[in-house]
Amino acid sequence: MTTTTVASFEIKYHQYLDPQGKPTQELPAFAKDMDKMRQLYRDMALLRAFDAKAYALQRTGKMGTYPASLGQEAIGIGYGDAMTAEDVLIPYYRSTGAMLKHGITMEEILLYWGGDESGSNYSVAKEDFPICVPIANQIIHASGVAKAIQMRGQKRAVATEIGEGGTSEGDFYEGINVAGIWNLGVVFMVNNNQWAISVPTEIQTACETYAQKAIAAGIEGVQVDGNDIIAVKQVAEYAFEKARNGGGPTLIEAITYRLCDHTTADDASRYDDPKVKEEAWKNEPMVRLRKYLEANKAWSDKDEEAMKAEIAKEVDAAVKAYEEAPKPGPELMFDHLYAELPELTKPQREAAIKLAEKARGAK
Amino acid sequence: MTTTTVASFEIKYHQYLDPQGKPTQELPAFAKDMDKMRQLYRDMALLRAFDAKAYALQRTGKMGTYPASLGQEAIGIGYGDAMTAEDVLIPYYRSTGAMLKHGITMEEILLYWGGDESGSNYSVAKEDFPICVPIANQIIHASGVAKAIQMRGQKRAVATEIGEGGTSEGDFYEGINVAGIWNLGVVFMVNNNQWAISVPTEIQTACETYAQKAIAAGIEGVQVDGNDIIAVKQVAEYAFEKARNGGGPTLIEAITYRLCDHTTADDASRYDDPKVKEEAWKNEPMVRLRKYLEANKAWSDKDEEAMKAEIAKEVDAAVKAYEEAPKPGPELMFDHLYAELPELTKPQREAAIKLAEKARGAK
Amino acid sequence: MAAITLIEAVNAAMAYELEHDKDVVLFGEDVGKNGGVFRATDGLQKKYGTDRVIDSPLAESMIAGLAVGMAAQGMKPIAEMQFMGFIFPAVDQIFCHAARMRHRTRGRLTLPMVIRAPYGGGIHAPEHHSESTEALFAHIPGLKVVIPSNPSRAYGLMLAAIRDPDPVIFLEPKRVYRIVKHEVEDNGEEYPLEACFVDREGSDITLISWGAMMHETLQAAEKLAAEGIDAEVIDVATISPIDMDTILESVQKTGRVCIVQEAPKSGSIGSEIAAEIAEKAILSLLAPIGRVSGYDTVMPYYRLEKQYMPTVDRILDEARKIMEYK
Amino acid sequence: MAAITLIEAVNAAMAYELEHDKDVVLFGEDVGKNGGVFRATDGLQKKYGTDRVIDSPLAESMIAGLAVGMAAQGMKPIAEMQFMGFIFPAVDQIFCHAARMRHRTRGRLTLPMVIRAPYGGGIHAPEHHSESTEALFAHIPGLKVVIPSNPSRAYGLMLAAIRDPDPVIFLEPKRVYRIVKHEVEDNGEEYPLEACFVDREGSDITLISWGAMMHETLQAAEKLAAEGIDAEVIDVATISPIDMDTILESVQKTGRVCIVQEAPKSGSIGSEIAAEIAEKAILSLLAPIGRVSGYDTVMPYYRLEKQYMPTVDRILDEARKIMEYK
Ligand SMILES: Cc1ncc(C[n+]2csc(CCOP(=O)(O)OP(=O)(O)O)c2C)c(N)n1
Ligand SMILES: Cc1ncc(C[n+]2csc(CCOP(=O)(O)OP(=O)(O)O)c2C)c(N)n1
Ligand SMILES: [Mg+2]
Ligand SMILES: [Mg+2]
Repeated sequence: MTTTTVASFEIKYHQYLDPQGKPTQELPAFAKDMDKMRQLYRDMALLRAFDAKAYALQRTGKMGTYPASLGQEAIGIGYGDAMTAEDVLIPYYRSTGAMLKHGITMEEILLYWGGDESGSNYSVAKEDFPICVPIANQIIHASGVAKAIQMRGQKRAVATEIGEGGTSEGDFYEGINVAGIWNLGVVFMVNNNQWAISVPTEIQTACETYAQKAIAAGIEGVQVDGNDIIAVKQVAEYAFEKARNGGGPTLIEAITYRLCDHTTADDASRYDDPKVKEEAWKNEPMVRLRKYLEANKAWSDKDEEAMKAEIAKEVDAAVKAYEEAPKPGPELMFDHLYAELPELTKPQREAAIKLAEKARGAK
Repeated sequence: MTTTTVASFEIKYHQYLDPQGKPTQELPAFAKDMDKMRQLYRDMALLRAFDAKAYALQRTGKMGTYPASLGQEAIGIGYGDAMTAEDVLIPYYRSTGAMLKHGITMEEILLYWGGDESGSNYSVAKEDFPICVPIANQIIHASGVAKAIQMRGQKRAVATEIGEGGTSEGDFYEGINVAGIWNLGVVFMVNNNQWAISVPTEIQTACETYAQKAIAAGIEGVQVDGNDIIAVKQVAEYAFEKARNGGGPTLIEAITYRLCDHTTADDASRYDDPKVKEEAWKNEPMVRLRKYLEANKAWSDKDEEAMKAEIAKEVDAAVKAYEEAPKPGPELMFDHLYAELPELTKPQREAAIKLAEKARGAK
Repeated sequence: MAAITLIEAVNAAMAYELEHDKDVVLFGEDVGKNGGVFRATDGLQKKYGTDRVIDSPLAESMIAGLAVGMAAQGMKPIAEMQFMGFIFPAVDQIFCHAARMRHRTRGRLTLPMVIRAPYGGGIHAPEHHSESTEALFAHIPGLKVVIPSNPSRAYGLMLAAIRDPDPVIFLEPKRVYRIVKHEVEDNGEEYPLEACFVDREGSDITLISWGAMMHETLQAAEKLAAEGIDAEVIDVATISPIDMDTILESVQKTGRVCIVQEAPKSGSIGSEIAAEIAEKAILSLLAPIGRVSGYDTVMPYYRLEKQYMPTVDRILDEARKIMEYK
Repeated sequence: MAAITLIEAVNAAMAYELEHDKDVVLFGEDVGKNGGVFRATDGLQKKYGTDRVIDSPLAESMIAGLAVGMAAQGMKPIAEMQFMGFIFPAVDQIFCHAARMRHRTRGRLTLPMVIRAPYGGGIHAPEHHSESTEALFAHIPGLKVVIPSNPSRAYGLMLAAIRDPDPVIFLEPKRVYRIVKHEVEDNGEEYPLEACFVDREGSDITLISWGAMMHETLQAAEKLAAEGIDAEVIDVATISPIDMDTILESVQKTGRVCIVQEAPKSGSIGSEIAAEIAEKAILSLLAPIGRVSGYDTVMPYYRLEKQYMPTVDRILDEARKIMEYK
């Protein structure tokens, strides 16, 4: 050999609906099923309403820090819809959409952000991971779970999600790299919402795309319009099918925009350009899908009203359950530390219980 | 947009001399300078002789663990030759070739592997880093040094090196990623010697090339025949020039084969296929260059003999200096811990000195 | 002179050094335009430019490793870890390189770098935002670990940390970022590292603490005074290497010791101080050494954090028990 | 029954569990074909296949994080860190996830995983191959930290570690991998975790150690016996959570304590044990608690390592000093 090309790569981008809700190419079958599309619209609406309520709870001192999904609903709802109950979800803190889709309840999510570990004791999605707060660790967990599934010969996929900022962490790379080597059935979703708190994406990478990070792991990487739920779901379904059937991992970059603050603790107006945000609002996923439904005569103002009322009820019921949930007692600081509490720590448990009793008595 | 290609990439491979020493394409100017090529040949020969001596010292209990460069000499000598004194080297444990080229002395290297920190107190290359043992940390150091150089507006490049196995570590990726974003003047050399101790490269990555890992950082990645010193030096010179002049980082994968054990503590016969190794010997870099020199009437058996004698002398002198170096005293455990030893630790220093005196007395 | 909070003092000290030493450079996640998630670096990028106050990519090992590289070139990097709970990806770089470069090169390469991190509980934050893991860093030789408990100390100790020729881990008790103000003159005067501060002289019992818990400890001392117990209160401030002389002197005077910390008890700084006292001043002790600590369990989510963290009452209970000991 | 070394015992215990529990899986760098750089996993891949004994890519955070993921699915991963000096990239995964998964899910997801690492000095190894940083792990609630000192304990404790429903950090004192042999029956019988072993009963002084230093400590006890000093010797074995009852009982009997460890003194396990004794058994103490330790400095390169590590002589000096104390 002399000077030759030894490898070449391409990154593809997928979009099906433009911001006006007009198809940009032949739609997949599910997109023509208006019941399905109404359901996805409702899922996004529920997430948006839930987020708003969570914000309100935080603002009124009834809950802690909360990260909303405003503008990014198509991602979690889209790939969440592509999952089966047998698949495993390894969420990060902004995976609310996928969590709801995968059977984690609103009450559980509120409890979690309300500072109660019982929010991660999922009643339905018993194998799903709790929310991962330290950025990028979850990427490796997903590969670990997928390895166990592979060793047992099961046909289940693993999904995990990370922000575009999180892709700068070593764990992101280590996790996708091993998924490539071992051909693990993981779908790695990158929520590219343009911001890592206040840090814009151009400070995060010199790459043209986040999808191309897959190339360093020798795995498939694709880019989708993350505001187009049809694109997200279609590409995710491909990736999940592949994952379940021994086809290995896929990295999906979903391009969107964070229309909310990073969390309730953030003030995006300190760094976000209002004009850019205004532009971004024009691309947000719900209007687009609604326009599509309307064009297909599958949605009306009345439907919208009815849905909103229903959703409000559901969310309110969850909030009520959250507010009425029993307060955790001090023994819970100790009871799940190990299968059995060490001798050394038993007196600490007793002391904590006594102190709590004393405090109650003093009131 | 619909479904479109948004990014595409190519990885190129460079070779100038084939294993028979025959040019495979038009040679760069320096390759026609026979004095230069003889010098490079001698540099490789010195490295090989030094390695052999270091091995012998270890085997006779006169030195600790040592990692040789057998078969990989063209890499360190090649990129080391492309460096200037102003450039900074951030070596790993198998960078002996580049270290020697950059002014770190044989005696210093022996002291280091002989268990004496004074081996890293370089007399010449005063800004070069000591050998990095924890794999991949050095990649980030290189970016940090380059950032300082960039902030001060200096035209100096930074070189660092890592094994192909080390590219699986998160730090490798974090370090090249930031070099991409900040456009830092670093040359990242990947010594792809096919082995990470006993782990072959196919267990290390699903990638076709290590050069393509650069794509995840948005930086240039190229592959060279690491047994062809002309290719290594030519591509390295390009990368160093670029680095010094604000052109940003380059990742260079140099393909070679580890013809030695991983270190003196390893026994490669446990895992390496002797037939594969035999094949690999046919590609090793010194024979190739010698054939090229001979074909150009620039080398004879007599030259070889004279060179070997000279080199042996040089190496022996270094070994003598090493063996005669003063033994470090116990105070050296403390004297460079901080600029000033804490009060708390002073009595420990005194105790250690007293104990050593007592031990000397007892002898 | 103005009354400023602890976090403003951190900001002022960094600004002072940015102004007076061109080698000082500041970076980390969100430290630039946003001025840090707590606003510790508020306004600094505007004043000193994007070259010297840098929003870095999101990677802690990278942040620490860059600091190592830059410091080896003689820059004086101040790197921020957004929360101490996220410092763990960086400990490899901190333990293996920051702590060792001077030693391993026999003084050839030195690292005048600071790693800042807000730490500790009490602000109702999500998981990983409330831990006190200072002991992990204090066990590593080659690092200095400094914790200011109030605004003046934050200013003086931060200046000292930046100017120190060796790596300093600077931990900021975030719960008290804004709860008190001190008149601090922005005159560039540093406080000594490796020195305890005696915040209250007393003769009956020595209360030892650092960081946010100094506030509970000082309150406890006032209450004890009302009960006729005269407590000496020591702010350790530099928890590694510790100024044991000041502590031992106090113990020799009082004979009774109560150590107060947020961190879990086992293997903590409190344990280290107790062990040193037990080794060097045992004859002075009139009672067992008390440790009021976080429990040996995971820092709970915020609904239980109040029950996890030592309170004035817990300190009082322990101090009284120690006083009653005959 | 055969006389085997400590490393053979580790190997035998892992083989036993691989044989009897299909959920056990072993991975790490070079553990497969090569059988580990120390041969701890020698022959296991051949016997149990590349599916269950896996050569992993070179990335420690990945190794620990994979173990978390696999264990959450009910597998029982045994992950090797090639040397403890290279565990630092993994501490983020270990501290933030391995140690917390049970707690943070209220028991829903549990992690029956083991992380093995050879540790300690004395084999003339390069930098980062000789440190003793066990204290860092012992300070983290939710982990168990186990250190066998001899072949039988390595066998029994490794079995217990694998079967334990929670994460265990299993640290192997590499200096004594091959220096003694024990008759160990390969019968799958485990030893208890969280239990100290009393290796020598005595009434004059309690010597407390763990890992490789047990050998120096036992030798010192023999020499003391010759001097008429009857030492009790305790192998802590599980350094977190510590079985303090056994230690306190001994201290109550002897009244004199000398703790022996390789690690730096400040913030060490030795400090923790001393602090606990100072808290709970101070009245029994007839002398200050002695700590024979590595120094509070970076583990030096090997030319100085002998001078760094505690020796039988240093233990004797300290023990005699403690005995002489009136
Ligand atoms: C290891 C780690 N470092 C820092 C943080 C603090 N932090 C929380 S969110 C965030 C930004 C994440 O941005 P991105 O990955 O783009 O996700 P997004 O929040 O935009 O969804 C940071 C720095 C953290 N949680 N974990
Ligand atoms: C962080 C870390 N993990 C593990 C090791 C132990 N180790 C030393 S060399 C090596 C293999 C490295 O292989 P490669 O990166 O290909 O470099 P090579 O030795 O082949 O030049 C390993 C695992 C280490 N030094 N550092
Ligand atoms: Mg983002
Ligand atoms: Mg290699």
